[in-house]
Amino acid sequence: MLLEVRNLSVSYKGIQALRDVSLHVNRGEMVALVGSNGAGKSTLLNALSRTVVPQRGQVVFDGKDLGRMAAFQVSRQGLLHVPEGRQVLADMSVWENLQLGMLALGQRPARYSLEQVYGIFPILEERADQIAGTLSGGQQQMLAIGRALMGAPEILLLDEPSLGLSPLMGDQVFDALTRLNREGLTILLVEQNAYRALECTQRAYVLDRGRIVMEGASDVLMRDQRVIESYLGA
Amino acid sequence: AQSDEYHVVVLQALTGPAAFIGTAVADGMRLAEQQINEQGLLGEGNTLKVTYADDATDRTQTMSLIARYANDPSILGILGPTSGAVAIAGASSGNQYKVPVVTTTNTPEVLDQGPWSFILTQPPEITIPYLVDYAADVKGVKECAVIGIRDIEAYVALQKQFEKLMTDKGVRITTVEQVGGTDSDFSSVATKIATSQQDCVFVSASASQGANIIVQLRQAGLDPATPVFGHNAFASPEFLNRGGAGVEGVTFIADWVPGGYDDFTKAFATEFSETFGHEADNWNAVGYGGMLVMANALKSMPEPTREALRDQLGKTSEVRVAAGQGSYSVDEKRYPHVGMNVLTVQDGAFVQAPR
Amino acid sequence: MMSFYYSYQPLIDFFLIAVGLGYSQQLALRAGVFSIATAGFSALGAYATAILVTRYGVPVPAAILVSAVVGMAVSYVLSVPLARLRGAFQAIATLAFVQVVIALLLYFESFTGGAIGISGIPRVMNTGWLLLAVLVTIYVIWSINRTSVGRVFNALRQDDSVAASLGVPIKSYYALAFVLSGLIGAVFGALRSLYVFNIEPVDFGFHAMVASLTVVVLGGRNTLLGPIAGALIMAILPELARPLAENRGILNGVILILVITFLPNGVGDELVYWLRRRLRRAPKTMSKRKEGADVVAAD
Amino acid sequence: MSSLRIEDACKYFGGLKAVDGINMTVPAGRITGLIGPNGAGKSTVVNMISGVYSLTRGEVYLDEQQLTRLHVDEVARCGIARTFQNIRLLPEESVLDNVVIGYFRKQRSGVMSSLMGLPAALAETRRLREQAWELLGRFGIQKYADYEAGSLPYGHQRRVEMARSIAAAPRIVMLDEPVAGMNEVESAEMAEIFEDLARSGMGLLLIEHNVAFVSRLCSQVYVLDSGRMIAEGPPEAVTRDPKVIEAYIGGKADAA
Amino acid sequence: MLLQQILNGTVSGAIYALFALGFTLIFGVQKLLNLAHGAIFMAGAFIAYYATAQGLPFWFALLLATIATGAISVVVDFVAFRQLRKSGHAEFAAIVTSIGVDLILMNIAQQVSNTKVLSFPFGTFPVKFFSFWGMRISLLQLTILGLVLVLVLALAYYINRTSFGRQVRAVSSNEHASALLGISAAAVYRQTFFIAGALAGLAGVLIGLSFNSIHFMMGEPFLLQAFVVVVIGGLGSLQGAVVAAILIGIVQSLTIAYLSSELSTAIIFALLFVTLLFFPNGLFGRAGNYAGGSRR
Ligand SMILES: Nc1ncnc2c1ncn2[C@@H]1O[C@H](COP(=O)(O)OP(=O)(O)OP(=O)(O)O)[C@@H](O)[C@H]1O
Ligand SMILES: Nc1ncnc2c1ncn2[C@@H]1O[C@H](COP(=O)(O)OP(=O)(O)OP(=O)(O)O)[C@@H](O)[C@H]1O
Ligand SMILES: CC(C)C[C@H](N)C(=O)O
Ligand SMILES: [Mg+2]
Ligand SMILES: [Mg+2]
Repeated sequence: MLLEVRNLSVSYKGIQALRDVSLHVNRGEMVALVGSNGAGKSTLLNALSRTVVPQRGQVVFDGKDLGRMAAFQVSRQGLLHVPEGRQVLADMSVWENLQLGMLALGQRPARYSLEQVYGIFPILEERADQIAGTLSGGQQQMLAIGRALMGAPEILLLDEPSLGLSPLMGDQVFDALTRLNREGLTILLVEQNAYRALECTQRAYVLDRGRIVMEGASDVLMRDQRVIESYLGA
Repeated sequence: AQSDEYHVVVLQALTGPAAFIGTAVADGMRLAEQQINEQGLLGEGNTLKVTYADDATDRTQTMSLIARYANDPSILGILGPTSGAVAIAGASSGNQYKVPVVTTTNTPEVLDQGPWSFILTQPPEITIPYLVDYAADVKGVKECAVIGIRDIEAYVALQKQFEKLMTDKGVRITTVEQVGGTDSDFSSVATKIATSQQDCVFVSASASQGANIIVQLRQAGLDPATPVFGHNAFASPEFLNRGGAGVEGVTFIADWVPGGYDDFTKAFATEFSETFGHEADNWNAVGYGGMLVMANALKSMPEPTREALRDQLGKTSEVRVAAGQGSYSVDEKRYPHVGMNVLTVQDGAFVQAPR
Repeated sequence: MMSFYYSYQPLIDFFLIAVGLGYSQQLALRAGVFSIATAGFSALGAYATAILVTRYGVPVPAAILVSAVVGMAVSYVLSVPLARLRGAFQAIATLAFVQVVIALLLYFESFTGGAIGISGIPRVMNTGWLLLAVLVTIYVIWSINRTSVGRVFNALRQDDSVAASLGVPIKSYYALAFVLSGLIGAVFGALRSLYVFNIEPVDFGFHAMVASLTVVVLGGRNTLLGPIAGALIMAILPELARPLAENRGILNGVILILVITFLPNGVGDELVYWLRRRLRRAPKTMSKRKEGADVVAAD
Repeated sequence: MSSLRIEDACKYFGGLKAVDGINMTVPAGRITGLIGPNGAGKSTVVNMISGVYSLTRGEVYLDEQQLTRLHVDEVARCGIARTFQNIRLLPEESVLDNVVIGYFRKQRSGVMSSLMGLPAALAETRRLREQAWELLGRFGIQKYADYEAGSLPYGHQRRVEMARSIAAAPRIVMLDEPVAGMNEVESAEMAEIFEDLARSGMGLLLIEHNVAFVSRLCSQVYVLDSGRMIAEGPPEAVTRDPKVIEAYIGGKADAA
Repeated sequence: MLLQQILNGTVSGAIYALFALGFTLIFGVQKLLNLAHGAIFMAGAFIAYYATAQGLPFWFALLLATIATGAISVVVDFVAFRQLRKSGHAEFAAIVTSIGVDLILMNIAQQVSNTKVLSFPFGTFPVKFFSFWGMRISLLQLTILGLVLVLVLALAYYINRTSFGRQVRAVSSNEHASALLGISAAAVYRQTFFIAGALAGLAGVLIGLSFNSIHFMMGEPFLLQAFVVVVIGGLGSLQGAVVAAILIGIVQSLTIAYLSSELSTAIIFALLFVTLLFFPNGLFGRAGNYAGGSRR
């Protein structure tokens, strides 16, 4: 088990956003997390990367308890998070953003070279000197993913990676992610497009109002009546 | 009266921009307080009680504190505030609350605020003539450049008076340069003066800043033969420490002759350095004298009231002090008179300027 | 009680003046103009009134009126270039403005009294008048807070291009905020000069700028309570620390650090926010619809 | 019926031709779609119309009025509203106040009456707050009215922004990816709102990558690629256009 | 005299640059208005003074002061800013905490020095003048120019050629995202504050030495000066700060020499104001993407 989460609870100024969430991700797996707006998906990822400090609960990654670590140390362990809203460094160039991605390596060896990342997202090479803040929305999304890859993730947490991507680009990104997963990258995916998320993952969790309400194999969930009603559209 | 306790407040700038004067004045006053009580200078059994307060060179605090002390009936008078607009505001407050306020400054505007306010140092119109006479008559200078601090009004007043009296004597003021009260880089002004023509430079600044200006003037190549003049702020060991060889030959007027010049002043100098561990300077001497003047007035009051104290302060006559020529009197305009000395730096020490 | 008042009257009066200047500073900040020009406006107001009253015998109310007009006119002119600048650049431009004002006050000696300033200003202000002025200011700002101007100011502060995208003529509103700031600053400068007997340029220098800024940051940048809370702390602090004599700077410093570290929005603002959170509820007319709201996040 | 037109519009960033000579019409009472690959120039078009960018060449008209050189606020006051692709709320304000500020254009009480706290100004504030409250209801986020806007989840922030943009009943509203980050069920709710707005006479410009969503709502769709218009027409035609499939939609059919 | 005045201005400007560089790192890059920077500068002069007074050689005192002020600056960051950054309200709140630190440091210095103005004993640095082309320059001035040049180059290398500079900018533009990239914001802050403090302390010693005056309030005028330098240069731009500092030094020197020393402040600040009108982001500032309501 690469990542194990036990009884995680998070609240913001008295608002309980996550309640006793437990889940796990095995090495080499690609797991989806679905849920409607406000369910707490982003909060969960934030708590894993420790950009939000949970009240209770335990997160064990690769045998290490993350409870005592700061966000940057977690990243250096290889748990890399592509956050909601992309969060590119808006006044730095694309190339600089990618270079900074390598800081997460710490002492670990690189996993993807700059060329490989450019291979997945050719536009990034073309725009290497453009200031990241002036990229189009979709281009920024690619940069955010590419930047995380530069840090040699053991596990990649993706918060709505297809958001803002054209259908074609979305497909390409998902193809790329599936390929990376097949090559051994572990992925935890938050995605609004539940259909697509369930299609390309092996297992999934459904989050509702801060709780895990369902879990199971993705193809099973895809046929679940409740899932269809609430997330896939009738 | 049997064993009265006379309570006065020393309200000086112990912190903030004027602290370099205020703390020194307060130290002088502390020494005087101690001697007054030890030697029973207030008459049989009477004691002097002094409260020391800090207005942080801040008019808001000055006015608040004066209101508070004025409201305490046991307090007879206030020695302070230190200087500048703060002193004027303090004087106004004193007149408003009818409590005697003896400010340290030399600004006659303090007196204009009403009968309850006093000044401890002699205004420029009394002190500067000593210097001007020396420069124009003894040294015979004809053209003088002036450098002054632009934002400390006491220095500006001295400088203006100097310019006026020199012009009256037919001396030409070649240029007037102004620098800031917190500046320390005078290289440009120094170069400007050093490269122009004059046979005299007058520097109106504090001891340390003044020394610094003069050193930088000389470094910029000022003709070593050009006499440099200053006013009473230079009468401080500070000036020598700061200026070293660079201030050799500078001539200025002084309330205080460092080290003293007779038994009384020498005794003060010794006691002071024993008590505080460093030599007395101009402001220590002024503070010391101020407390003695206050004690004299307290002693001569017919009854211990503020009115009586005010009246006695206004009648101060020939009180022995350490500053000036040793005898402190107040005239009908309430201007203090103690006389002035003209000093010069010779071999790293202050001596009376040769006539 | 009365004797307490008499002992502390100047403290109270200066507190009221600080509150007024605090509102001048706050208005600019709250509309997103990082101005530290309040000291300059109060200098203009103070000198205008002092010169008119002492030199030309102008009646006090008329002099205050002139100060107000001067404050508004100068702040209006300044607002034009300021609108081109952002954040720190505005701060520095206003700093430059204040420095120029002070330098000119020092320079035009025959008119302004130079370093010595102007003395013999009649003290016609008292707690009552100052209180009245503060209350009027509070009323205006309270009105602003409850109407569209306040909403626009808040929007300008947080994101002025959003405000523009909603149709707000942002330059006019920046100018409005700045002119109000100039007006209040000049008036309280004038009132202060009618209280302190004499004024001099250094009263309005770096320390004055920092003082108004401190009042507002310490008290709060957005609520009505902010400047009051800030001015109160700044008035009490030196008194609290007085027994420490020469070491009070240390205590003052420690208190400032502690207070703002734990209440980073300022004491007044934090208090108001706390109260609002406690009273969090839909606006009155709407409360009837509240029932049935499901509880994803309602604590 | 008013309509927004852009004619031969270009926007170059240095050598990059982000928008290169396009023509487009957004009629009132309809929903017009604008789709295209990432970086095609869609958001740039919105920024050109709304006055954020100056046009390198070309003109923008609302009916007969030329908007080309107006500033952002002036364009907005002509009745053109927008949302931002990267949501921009006033993060410290409550959700309700974020919407109330959206009414700015329709406000009638003046600055003076506001400064003096006159009853008219206060009453207007009260009225606007109520209207804003209604509007929140329509977007299903009433229960968040008192929350700080910055603390809402992403999808809800989008709704707040939309509510703000339509508050003052603009003639044209441009929505830049309004349902990004919403699932199918949630976006269906939004679709209803958009249709209502169009029925009320508003013209909508919808930028979206969800082709199904666009096809369902739009009467006319424009397709932009690398700054050029590669197709336009009714959605059924456009989505079958091989150029569009190649550049934008890709091989796989989109979900649902 | 013209050349001499330009030289004077350059030397003053070089020292402003030293002070302002650290300030740029904190103010320009981290958007924190550190009003305690002047006090740290003052602390440098004080430490070196008391170290030489203890009989330590001057160069050693200089080194000691530099390192000590670096350390003080780190402590200041820790007590005054760290918590504020966590709460996300640092921009304004830092003004107050840094005033707090300023008060504390000044108070300590005042007590230690008993309000006196101190100066290094004569002969701390050999007084030697060189004359050429009718100009005089002292050994000290030459040393200062050389030192500033070396330091600026070293700093420029460190900031622009190592990943540290990128990390600083990343943290300043988005601390949250930086953490996700494995950047330790705390470490970045520690380093910038150390550098900034050390530079300020060094400037304090050099100014105390060359202008012969060490005083508990000596930081204030330089703080004001540094604001101007940093802004004119363009926030966060190191080259900008250096150029602006020297430019201001020279302009100041020339106004005093040829216009009026009384009006020099007014002239300098009026110039500043005008500069901002034409370069709203400073001389070397990257044009921000702000345009308010107007088209860009
Ligand atoms: N910074 C914050 N402050 C206060 N509350 C917050 C904050 N961030 C999130 N919340 C609350 O936590 C809950 C979960 O939000 P979260 O962003 O995790 O949802 P989500 O599932 O990611 O939704 P979406 O699909 O819209 O992104 C929501 O009720 C939200 O209001
Ligand atoms: N300020 C700018 N400077 C330089 N290039 C820019 C700027 N703004 C946009 N661009 C470039 O212009 C092109 C069009 O960008 P735009 O944001 O309009 O794309 P878009 O169609 O909205 O894409 P997306 O669907 O990804 O949001 C992109 O290649 C982008 O990188
Ligand atoms: C500040 C005052 C006390 C000035 C003093 N009288 C002087 O001669 O400098
Ligand atoms: Mg989310
Ligand atoms: Mg876009």
